[in-house]
Amino acid sequence: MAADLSPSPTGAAQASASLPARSRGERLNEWLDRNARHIFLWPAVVLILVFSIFPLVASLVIAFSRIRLSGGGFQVRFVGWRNFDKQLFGSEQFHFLGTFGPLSLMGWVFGLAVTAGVIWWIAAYLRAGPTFIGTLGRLFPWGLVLGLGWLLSYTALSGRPFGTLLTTYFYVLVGCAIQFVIGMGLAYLCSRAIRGRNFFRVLFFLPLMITPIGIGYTFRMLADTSKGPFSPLWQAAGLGDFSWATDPWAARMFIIIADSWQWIPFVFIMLLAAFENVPRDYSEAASMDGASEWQIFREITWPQIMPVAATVMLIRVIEAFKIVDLPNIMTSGGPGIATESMSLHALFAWRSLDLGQSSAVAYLLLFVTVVTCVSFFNLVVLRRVRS
Amino acid sequence: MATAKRIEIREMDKHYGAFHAVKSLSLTVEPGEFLVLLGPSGCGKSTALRMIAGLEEITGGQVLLGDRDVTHVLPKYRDIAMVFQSYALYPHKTVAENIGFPLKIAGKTKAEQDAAVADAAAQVQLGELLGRYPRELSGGQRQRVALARAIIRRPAAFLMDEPLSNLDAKLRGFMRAELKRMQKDLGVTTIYVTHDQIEAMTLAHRVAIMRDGVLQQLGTPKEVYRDPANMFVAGFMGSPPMNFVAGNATGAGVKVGDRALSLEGVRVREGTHVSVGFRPEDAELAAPDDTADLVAEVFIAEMTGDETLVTLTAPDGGHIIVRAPPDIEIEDGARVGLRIDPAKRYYFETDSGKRLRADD
Amino acid sequence: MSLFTPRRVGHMSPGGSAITYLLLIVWAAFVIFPIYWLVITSFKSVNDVNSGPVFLPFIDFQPSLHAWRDLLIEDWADTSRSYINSIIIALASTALSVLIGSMAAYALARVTYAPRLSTVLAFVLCMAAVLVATMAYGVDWRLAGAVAVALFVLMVRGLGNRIAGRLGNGDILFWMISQRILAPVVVVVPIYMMFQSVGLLDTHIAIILTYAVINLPIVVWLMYDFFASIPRDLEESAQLDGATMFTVFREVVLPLSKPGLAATTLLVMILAWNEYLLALFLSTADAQTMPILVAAMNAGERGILWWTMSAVIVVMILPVLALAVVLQRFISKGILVGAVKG
Amino acid sequence: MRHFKTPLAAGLLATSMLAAPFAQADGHYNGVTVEILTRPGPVIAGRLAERGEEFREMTGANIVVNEVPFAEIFQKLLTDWATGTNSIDVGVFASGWGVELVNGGLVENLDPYIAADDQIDIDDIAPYFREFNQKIGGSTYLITVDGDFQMLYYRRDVLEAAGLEPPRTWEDYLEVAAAVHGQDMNGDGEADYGSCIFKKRNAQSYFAIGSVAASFNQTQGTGEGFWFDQETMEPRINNAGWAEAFRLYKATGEYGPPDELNHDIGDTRALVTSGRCALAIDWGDIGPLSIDEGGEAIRDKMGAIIMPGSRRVVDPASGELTDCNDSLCPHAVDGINYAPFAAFGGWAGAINASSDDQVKQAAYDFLSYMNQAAQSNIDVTIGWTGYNPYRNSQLDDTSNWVQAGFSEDFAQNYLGAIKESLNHPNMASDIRIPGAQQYTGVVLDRELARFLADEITAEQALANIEEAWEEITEDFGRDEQAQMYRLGLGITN
Repeated sequence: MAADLSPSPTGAAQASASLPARSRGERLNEWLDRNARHIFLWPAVVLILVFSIFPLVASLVIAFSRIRLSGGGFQVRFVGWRNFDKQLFGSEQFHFLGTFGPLSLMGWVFGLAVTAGVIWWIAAYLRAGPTFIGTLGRLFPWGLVLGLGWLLSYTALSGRPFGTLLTTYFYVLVGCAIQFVIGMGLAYLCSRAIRGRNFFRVLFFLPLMITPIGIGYTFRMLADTSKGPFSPLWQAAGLGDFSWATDPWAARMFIIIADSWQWIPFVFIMLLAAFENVPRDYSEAASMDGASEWQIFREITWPQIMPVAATVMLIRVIEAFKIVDLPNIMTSGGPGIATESMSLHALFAWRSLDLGQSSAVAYLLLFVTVVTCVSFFNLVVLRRVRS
Repeated sequence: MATAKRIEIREMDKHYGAFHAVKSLSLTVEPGEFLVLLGPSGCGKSTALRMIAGLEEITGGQVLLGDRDVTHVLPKYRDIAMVFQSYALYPHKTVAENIGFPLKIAGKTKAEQDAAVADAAAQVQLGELLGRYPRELSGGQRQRVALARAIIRRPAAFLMDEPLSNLDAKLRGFMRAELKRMQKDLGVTTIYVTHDQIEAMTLAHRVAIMRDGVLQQLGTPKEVYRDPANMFVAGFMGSPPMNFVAGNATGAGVKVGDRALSLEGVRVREGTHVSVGFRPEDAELAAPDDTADLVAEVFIAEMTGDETLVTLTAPDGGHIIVRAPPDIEIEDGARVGLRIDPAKRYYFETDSGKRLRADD
Repeated sequence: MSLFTPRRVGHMSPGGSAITYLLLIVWAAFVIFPIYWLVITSFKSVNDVNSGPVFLPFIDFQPSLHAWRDLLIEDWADTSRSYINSIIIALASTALSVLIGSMAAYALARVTYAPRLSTVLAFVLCMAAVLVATMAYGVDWRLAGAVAVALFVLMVRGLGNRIAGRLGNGDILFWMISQRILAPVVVVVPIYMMFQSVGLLDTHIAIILTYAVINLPIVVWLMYDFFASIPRDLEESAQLDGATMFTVFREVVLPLSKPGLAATTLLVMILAWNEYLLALFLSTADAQTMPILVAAMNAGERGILWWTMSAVIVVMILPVLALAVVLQRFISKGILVGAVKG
Repeated sequence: MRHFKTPLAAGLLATSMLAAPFAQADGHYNGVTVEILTRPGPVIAGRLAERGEEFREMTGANIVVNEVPFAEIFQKLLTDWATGTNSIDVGVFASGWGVELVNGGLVENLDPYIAADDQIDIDDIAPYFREFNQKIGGSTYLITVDGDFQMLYYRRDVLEAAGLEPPRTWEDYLEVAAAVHGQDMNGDGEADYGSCIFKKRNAQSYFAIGSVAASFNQTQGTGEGFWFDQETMEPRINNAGWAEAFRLYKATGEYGPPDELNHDIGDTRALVTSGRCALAIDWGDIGPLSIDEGGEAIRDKMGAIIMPGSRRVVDPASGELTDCNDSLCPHAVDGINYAPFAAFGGWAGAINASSDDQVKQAAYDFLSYMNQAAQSNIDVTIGWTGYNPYRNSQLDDTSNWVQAGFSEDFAQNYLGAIKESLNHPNMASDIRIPGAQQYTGVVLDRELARFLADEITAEQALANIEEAWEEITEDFGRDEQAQMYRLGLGITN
């Protein structure tokens, strides 16, 4: 509101001058009133400063030091970039980034394709009339895509395991994509004229209410190849000797399935609301014009739910980067380090009392999350909303 | 009941960054007066009203309510009631709760509230609707609730921001009359913002016409209608509005097409672009001969009941509307002459819009 | 939005309708099965769990109440304490974050703020200096704090003249929302030390405050757009009628935001109810919450007590489910408005 | 799961601080509360709580057992004590973790307490636990409540039916497992497994690999240690013995359940107790578990034996695997070098040095009470307590075990295996230096997991471990670590 709610001193003086003498309570009320704009905002600011910013800065200090807990408190020793160095170039490189080696043909092809894509993206942006800030801001996503692309080329595509960075991105990208597609599909189905919509709505919402560690254990129970409900199926299918737990990709997919089971309800419920908010007139008009259901969806419904969809996915992506309970419970990061997310990586480091490494990994996570989310927000959400 | 107070605005300014929305507006509204702020959308009239209410910060100048400088006083201490274009009824409160809300805020007892609500509701004939919610009311009823909420507090002044614009035409006329009557009965100083000149003409004691943040003219409806200060005011007032034909000043008068209209004592340098204005009722159709002041082509004729409005295409390409008797028979595309009452012509400098008067 | 008025049925072809129902039922089965398995597992005996799957109570196994007996009778003291802790913490932290968060969201939607960039910079620099001094060089935190406050005042004066930039509401909003990006593992150690230094570890207050803060961004995010969508006329009218910002908030804004509040409350409460990692750090015994109890059912080398664990999870779902059913009519409606504009 | 939190009596009785043991309900600890932190569940914690209640009735001291998930105990305890929070008076945890706490000066030296205690009968405690497990640097800091080391369990019925002897070496182990894998061992018509060894990451697999590797690497007796070089602290891990151990450990998976990579000890035990495994590595728990509810399928069918050994050991001179000879394997039997691994070391109680004196005394008295034969000789025979034998009197006398439900036959067999292991001069100690969790729980565990998942070869894994261990050692300080390592092995000079 452009109106400044706090009166200037002179105005207040005049206001009080014209009023009769007031009690202490009234004066307190007036004080509250005059400072309302601060009273509304400051509690949140202070809470965040104390419980979020202070620990964040403290963690940053820890990330650059080695901390030992011992009798009488902590011993802190600054080690500069060593913790980060260890993750990016040192003995933990395989753990965070992956194992490096010669590039395979597929690695070359993919890496060059990604590079070409990024160059094309840069060129397209430069042609469209770049600004200094815009270019600066885009350097991050460009660098990130390029870096992740080549990292994938050097590791998985060249037949070597990758580290927690790409595992986290796998959860985020594949997990969120699955959740988006299924969530939207369900919401679309549920938004149609069907009976029992309220029943489905509550039912589909259920998984969101279960504590993630509960879900972790439940899915471990379900997927047990000897005691789980599907073990007879496994045996019958001749897969008695196969276990998802020993295959990296199967284990990762399994975690994504559990994660999706929990989070599809969230996507579903938000998009259902969005679908139901789309005025019927347009689609009815279009159907009279002979448009097919798919055409109606693509041309009319989708543009209208796009802003909601983008925001929902932004929330989802932010939460997905933090995934920790499910891999921790279901596989403890195994087989090998195949299912270990960055958050879990930091947790494990913390458990072994290596607080410096733990904070360093956590900060790397923070960095990639911020770059990804801000890029997504600026390049997808804002652009779509503006257009 | 608070006695009606004078509202005085001194050189009030409003800037939004580089945009100068209200430019040094000064006017005084006498106690009990009904002043209408009139102008097209974006002229700054609503901003001015909101500054008087205290809802917008004043960039420069002063607002006085009675003898009190309220320029920087919070809205709640100004003792002003406002009716919004949207009525601003609280959807989660019943009619009675809506009307009684100002008293509830003021800490009045429930009994006092109930009595006052009943009283106010009776004044706007809402008695039987008190238990309903706004969504269950018609547009006119909502309007009344908003009014009742404004009057219940007996404020020192009413501010109304296009309160009738959401109603259909018939209801609008009816509510206009009621509003006028109510203001008269209550005797509360009222500032009313509208872009509808009919409302302004019918309601106002005085009309203030604004354009681009600048006050153009302040006067009674009759004054601004009969004696507009400039071409803008002239063109804004009246329905249909004043007609203008543009020409050049020559020795023989204003040359429009192949005719020249006499200047009737107005002195102006030759070659000046001059527009001649006349109201639709001040011209009559005639044969397109030499006696006609202008010759034009009929564009269309519309019969409205008690008269026919004939739209002509003027020599300068503009449209001219003339009132004609209802039984007139005329064909589209016909060439007709136009005779304009010389005493009721207005002359303006085309470029500046400045009024040219005979005694200048 | 006509959420609950039945739509015209018969819009779809019979084939399309059959496929729709088929897909929905398949998904419903996918959703229900794990929950069904949880429920029946809680009624299975140890042998029924360990010796391969059994599916139907009374048909292929005889239900046993042993897990429920352990949970509700033998360990009642423990169960009830955790349950009450969880309820207190979820309710209080939700109330706190919804109240503080919606106040901030409302202020950001309606009042213009313009903090100086220089002040913010000075603040961050001073805080970093305090932390480095206390943590790395063992300076007493009171001394460091006092020096930092003095330094802060000086810097605000000094920098204020050089850096003219100001931040706006959008920046504050982004700053608040971006706090959600933080993974708990980043901040948990400092938070632990903070509560330890004031002696609040293993208390409700510690967990309530922490949860309130981690959920604050969600409240601000969802409620900001909700408030922004409320017509300003209503609030201005109330202001003219003599209402203060507090009265406007209480009498006009909050009642109008009920759907959004309900949905936000539900979401935040679910998050607080289910949180594990922070509770693990901040509680030892007295403030232990239900998710910790779930984890405690993993008896390590004795295997997981699947039966009791299932019972605990089932018990945990019940109150949230009840809440969701009560609030379900708000869920879609409420969540949406906040999300539309992002 | 059990908490006994009775409201604290307000007044603190001024009782004389007699170190004398309590025998009667004199209430001399009225108003004293001892906060214990340990793992959740009936295991370990349950019996502490029950005995705590008895102790309260006798002495008036209030024993509160706080439980946190297993993976978090050490972290929580260290943070609590190191930051000065001191909400916990006694930690009951793996004895191996004690070194780091003692190193930080956080743990009370118990020597004076023991000297004044005439009930604990310290000499009855088996030598390994008395001299290695409870002591750090020559002083006693811990009181054992549970004795842990790993043994080999086998199904007597299954092996007899197949005409096989229990394996003595790891090669035998694979042969036996292969021979019986796929048989139905519990009569449910499903094929069962030759071998069950937990292999899940971040669980207990690094203990199992220790059991396999020890006999290849430690030959000169307990004092040798097989993790590091005593002088240089160079890891003794990147060698042929460990590589062989890695391969053997992985090879056992051929005859195990398909999702063994995701099995922790709990999953494995559930399989063993439901009769689905012919061979298994485990701590002492299987014995009592077989007589508990749920153990019907294996009751009186299990046999226990000392952990398999190896005919080939690492020759320190060449670093290669070499057949045993008298000088290389002085403790070998029939040319087989055994090195039973005291994995985990057992649960033991340590007292916070910063607690009040009276609380410390009460805490010691309670730990002593748990440890005394009168109590512990009963407790170790009960499966659900999670306590395994550590006293000679528990091993020599079968009557308590038979009373608990063991057959005399199995009691002899089981206790015999324990005794053979416990009294073995070449018993292998768990890693007992600061950062133990990082060395084994993180690095070794992770590299082993990667090897099992085919991400890397055994040689790569071992090279990685060596590099990472050196890094950890450098971080903690090489000389300090070497010192602690020698102390942990009982070498005090």
